[in-house]
Amino acid sequence: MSVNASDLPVAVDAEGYLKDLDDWTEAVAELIAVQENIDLTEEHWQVIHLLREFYREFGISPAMRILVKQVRIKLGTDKGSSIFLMKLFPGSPAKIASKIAGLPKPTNCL
Amino acid sequence: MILHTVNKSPHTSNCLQSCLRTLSDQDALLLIEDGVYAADNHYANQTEALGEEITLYVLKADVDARGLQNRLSSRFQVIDDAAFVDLCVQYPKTQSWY
Amino acid sequence: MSTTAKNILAVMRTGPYGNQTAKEALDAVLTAAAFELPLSLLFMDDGVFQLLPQQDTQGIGAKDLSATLPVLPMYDVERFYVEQSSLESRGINSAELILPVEVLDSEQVKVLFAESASILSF
Amino acid sequence: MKLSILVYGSPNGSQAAATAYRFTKAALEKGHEIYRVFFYGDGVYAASALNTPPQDEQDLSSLWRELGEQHNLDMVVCIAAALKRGVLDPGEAKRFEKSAHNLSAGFTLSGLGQMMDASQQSDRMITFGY
Repeated sequence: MSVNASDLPVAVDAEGYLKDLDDWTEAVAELIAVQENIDLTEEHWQVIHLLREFYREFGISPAMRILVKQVRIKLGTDKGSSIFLMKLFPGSPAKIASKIAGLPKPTNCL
Repeated sequence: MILHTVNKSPHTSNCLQSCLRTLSDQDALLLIEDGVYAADNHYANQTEALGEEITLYVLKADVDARGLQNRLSSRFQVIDDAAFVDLCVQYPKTQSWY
Repeated sequence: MSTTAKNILAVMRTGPYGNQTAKEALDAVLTAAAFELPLSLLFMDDGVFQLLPQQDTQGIGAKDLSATLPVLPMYDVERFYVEQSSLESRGINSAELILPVEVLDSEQVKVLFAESASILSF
Repeated sequence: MKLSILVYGSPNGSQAAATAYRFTKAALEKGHEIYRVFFYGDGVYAASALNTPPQDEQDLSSLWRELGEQHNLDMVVCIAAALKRGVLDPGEAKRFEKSAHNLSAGFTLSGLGQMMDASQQSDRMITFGY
């Protein structure tokens, strides 16, 4: 199945980030994930929920290093590695996972 | 050894006060922009009370622009932009109070 | 970049919401932290107001900076200093602040400045 | 010596942009290397090509552009600070579906990492606050 930005029920920018963060639902997450060629598994959802919780608490999308650390603390040492996250969200895990989790683009613009 | 710059008038901002609290003996103070009003001899009691080890400078272009040429405390050396660059080189760090 | 990195002192001197300075200073600090540069923060003047608890920014439509500041320890930024006289003149007790801070008198602030290799002035 | 300049004040909001320009020019005349000029906060307004002051007032955007061209300066504008203030290059205008772009020639949009890099690579760094 392929999904284009125009197929999404909500507005996204040219990179696929939500324009209005309140539009996020799990169904929207599924669709964004499909655009990224990712089939969401239970492990993906754990990271997505962790990210949303992080954003709710601190108001920012975490840098990769911090995401790895948080996953290690919350989901266990076997998952708290960049290799594990790379497998779930290939390419740039912090960016792609944030996008699916309905967080703003990391502004640190590293 | 730090070059401190202050760019706000002491009459409207606490920049100078905060700078003076944290100025070390090896440091230098350069007043720029509206900061130069602190070099006015009607105001400069506090800076004049500083130890001689601390060198005090004021930027010529800002002094001239504001008509302060004949009102300056003798404690301040008037320097041009080129000398500002020299100070920045002479002191390894700058802290800008603004 | 982090091998023989120069240690950075970020001087935070403005209140959190009157303009963009505190927000953009925090963005710069988070970037330095993401690069794992050795970093200390000094809060003085109105900058100490950034650390007050119970900030609720909903009414002014601004992001709550006091929610983001506590993320810094996760980025391994752990040296937070506040200048004593800035606290005193504002009637603030360091124990009530949202970060674990070390209170420095003016002489100690001079030492902090002297020991930093690079200063970011905000 | 390798110097970096941080500019936080806008051309109209404060004198900082003008002082920073004079300092940079003086440093170049003394033969120093300018590693980078980094525009942050309201400093990014200097990079708008649309600034149009009257003929008898100083045009800092043009002055920076000319100085940059003459000395091949690395004039970096913080992308996050620029986007929120409406200073965009063609790439960002397209990405955010905006109808126009206005980043002046000679300036580059880039991340805050460039500021941290300047703090590490320069012998001296000086801030011109608003």
